[in-house]
Amino acid sequence: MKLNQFLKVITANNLRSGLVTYMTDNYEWVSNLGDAAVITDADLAKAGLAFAESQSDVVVGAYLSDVKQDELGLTAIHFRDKFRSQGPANVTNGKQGI
Amino acid sequence: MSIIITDSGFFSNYQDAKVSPNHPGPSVDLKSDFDPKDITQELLQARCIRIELPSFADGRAFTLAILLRSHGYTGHLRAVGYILADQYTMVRRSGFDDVEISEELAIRQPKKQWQDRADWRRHDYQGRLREQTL
Amino acid sequence: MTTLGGAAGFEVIVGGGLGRTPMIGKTLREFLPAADLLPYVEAIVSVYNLLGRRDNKYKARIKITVHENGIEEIRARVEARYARLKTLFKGADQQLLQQIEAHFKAPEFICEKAPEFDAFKEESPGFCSWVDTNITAHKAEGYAIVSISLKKHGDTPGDATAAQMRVMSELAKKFSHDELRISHEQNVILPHVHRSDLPTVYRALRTANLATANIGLISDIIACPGMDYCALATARSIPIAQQIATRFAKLELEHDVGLLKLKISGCINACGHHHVGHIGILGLERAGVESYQITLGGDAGAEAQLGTRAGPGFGAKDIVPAIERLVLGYIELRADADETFLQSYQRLGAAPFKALLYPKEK
Amino acid sequence: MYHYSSFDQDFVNTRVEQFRAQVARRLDGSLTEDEFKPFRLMNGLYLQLHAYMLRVAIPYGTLNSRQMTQLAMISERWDKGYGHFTTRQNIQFNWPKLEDVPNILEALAEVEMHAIQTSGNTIRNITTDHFSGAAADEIADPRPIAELLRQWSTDHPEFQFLPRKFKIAVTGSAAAAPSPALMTLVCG
Repeated sequence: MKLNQFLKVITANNLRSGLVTYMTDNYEWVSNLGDAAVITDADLAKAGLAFAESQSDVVVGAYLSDVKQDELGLTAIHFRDKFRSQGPANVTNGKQGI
Repeated sequence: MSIIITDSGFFSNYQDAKVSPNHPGPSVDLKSDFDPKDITQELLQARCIRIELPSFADGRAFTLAILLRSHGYTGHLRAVGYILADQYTMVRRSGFDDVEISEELAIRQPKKQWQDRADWRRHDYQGRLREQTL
Repeated sequence: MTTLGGAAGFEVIVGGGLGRTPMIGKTLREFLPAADLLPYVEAIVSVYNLLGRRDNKYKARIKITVHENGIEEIRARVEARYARLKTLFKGADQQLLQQIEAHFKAPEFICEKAPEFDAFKEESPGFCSWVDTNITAHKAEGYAIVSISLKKHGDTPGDATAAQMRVMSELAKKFSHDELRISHEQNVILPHVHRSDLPTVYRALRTANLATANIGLISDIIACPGMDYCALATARSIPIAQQIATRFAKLELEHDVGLLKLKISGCINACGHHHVGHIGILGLERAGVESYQITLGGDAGAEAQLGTRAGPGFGAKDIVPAIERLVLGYIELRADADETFLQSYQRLGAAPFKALLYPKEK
Repeated sequence: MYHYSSFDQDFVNTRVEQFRAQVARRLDGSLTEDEFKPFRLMNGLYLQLHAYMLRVAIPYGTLNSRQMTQLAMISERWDKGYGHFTTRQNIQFNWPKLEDVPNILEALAEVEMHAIQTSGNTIRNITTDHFSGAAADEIADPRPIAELLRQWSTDHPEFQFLPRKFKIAVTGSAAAAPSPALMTLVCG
């Protein structure tokens, strides 16, 4: 499935809470995929990931995740990343309802 | 420059074990993939045997130290390389006399972290099970 | 020589294990005297520590070490190491064992004939089927072993709420000599319940949604957390287990189907033990979507048997209908109502069951 | 039901404080994630898809009512009010926070429980038949042997960094044992 457009977000798990988190435009971390920075350039993605990996006192296991933009907004392309953004299916208190 | 760590703390200019009558052999360095079949009488005469841990997550050196002691080696036994303070108890219990790490690694692992584990005979389930009586 | 309350020693088996390359263990030693347990096990792990592969974590488990070096080579090294280690154990371990055994003295059982609670049976038909499936014979007369099912249809297999844990704790204190067990199939056990207390225990369990009478049935599914929780998973397991259980609850066929171990793993590490399920389901990723392969004929009993793959995987929407075709088809194929799914499979072989799963190819 | 000796209790209490210090060293940066990970795993703490997961040992699957009640409290106080019982006779909490784990381990130690070696490349929780000591066809209760093996394998200096995890099971029931007078010891 060739990506016509290069669209990625930077995601990781928060070191203290372990919860899924996404990097924003101003290099902060949020829990909602919808608020993540959408990166359209490979070099920018590389630089952003390097920055995320340097923040080892904030996040763990940062990686680039493919996303697509459509009328539903921002959604992850791989089903694993979709589940990560939605939370487990069997817990009624929803996505990381803390 | 490397740091030698013993029960009593950090030493940067530690004199290696002096030659003693029953250990006339030279100091020997072993890698973690050393095959116990190669434990010879000559090796057991070594003044000091240094076993290298390429990574703290590679636990073969602990078995090698135990085997050397079990074959009767009474010389100086040193664990060298990538070792963390949290491993000091298991290093000493496996028969090593002390630890040698780089200065750089020692910076991230100040003396206190090693001293916290210098009392390595306490809480020793395995030692307790090998006694004559409980 | 100390005996273990009746057993003289051990048969030592090594190298068994499920996971990505499942293997049946091999006998390392036919007989190990009870007193030599610790030096011998220490010898096994010590040999493994040097011999096990550290270049590839998928080939590092001892079952691969045994497979690659051969059981004879392993035995020679273990016996040599054991000979040296044996001299280091001078008796304290056996003394400790005796002290430990005192902690496990059986509770005082009040062994007198238990009532057949016929009256209660009429009043509560649910109680009858619960006694059929969730009660196991106890060694003391008048007692029973109660299996509490954590597999209520539609729930997450193996999960219990805090409230349910407190109910189980209370029941253990009052009716099971203050003892509970966790089973290998994600259920909880009250090991020593006097039969006269069964109705009271059943009623208490029912109020806490813990009285599902399905131990050993198709809805008593072992499922690993899968991709809902596990970082290593390649597909989800929990929703599949929930859908299969609710489907068969609707069909009201479980008790008729009888003993059927269905186990689901969300990746090839096989934490759901799918290889030894009568029916196993393995969740993988194929072409960017979840795909579920079915294995048949596995058995975790004494004659351990690894299941064989039935054919290509099913999509997330097709796996439950496939299981339904398979089980309904079994009911037609079985010799009589007492022949379990596994027995039918062993009698008939894979072909008729594959035909049920892949009707087009018949 | 095995009850801790003072030796066992001192060991578990010390181990909790050791892990508390390891968490502090990870947070202050003196331990990298790669260095912290094995020690986190050896104390039962995984990082899963959505959150950390703490796997608590239930040795040979045996619990008393006080311990089960404590697990209920833990699930409410530090998790989302539920626990997951596993096929290897453990219980897993799915949403603990890294900084709370030392306190959770302390609460477990209060009722003679722990999460030591439920993960990591070391000898794991020893499992036995879940009907041990009760089953009609059992020749001998293997749980005392499992407890002896648990103590022997706890913090064994030679076996904390094995090539991979090592699992031991002991069965005593006639159904599994090939000949009546033997127990079966399975190493995998």
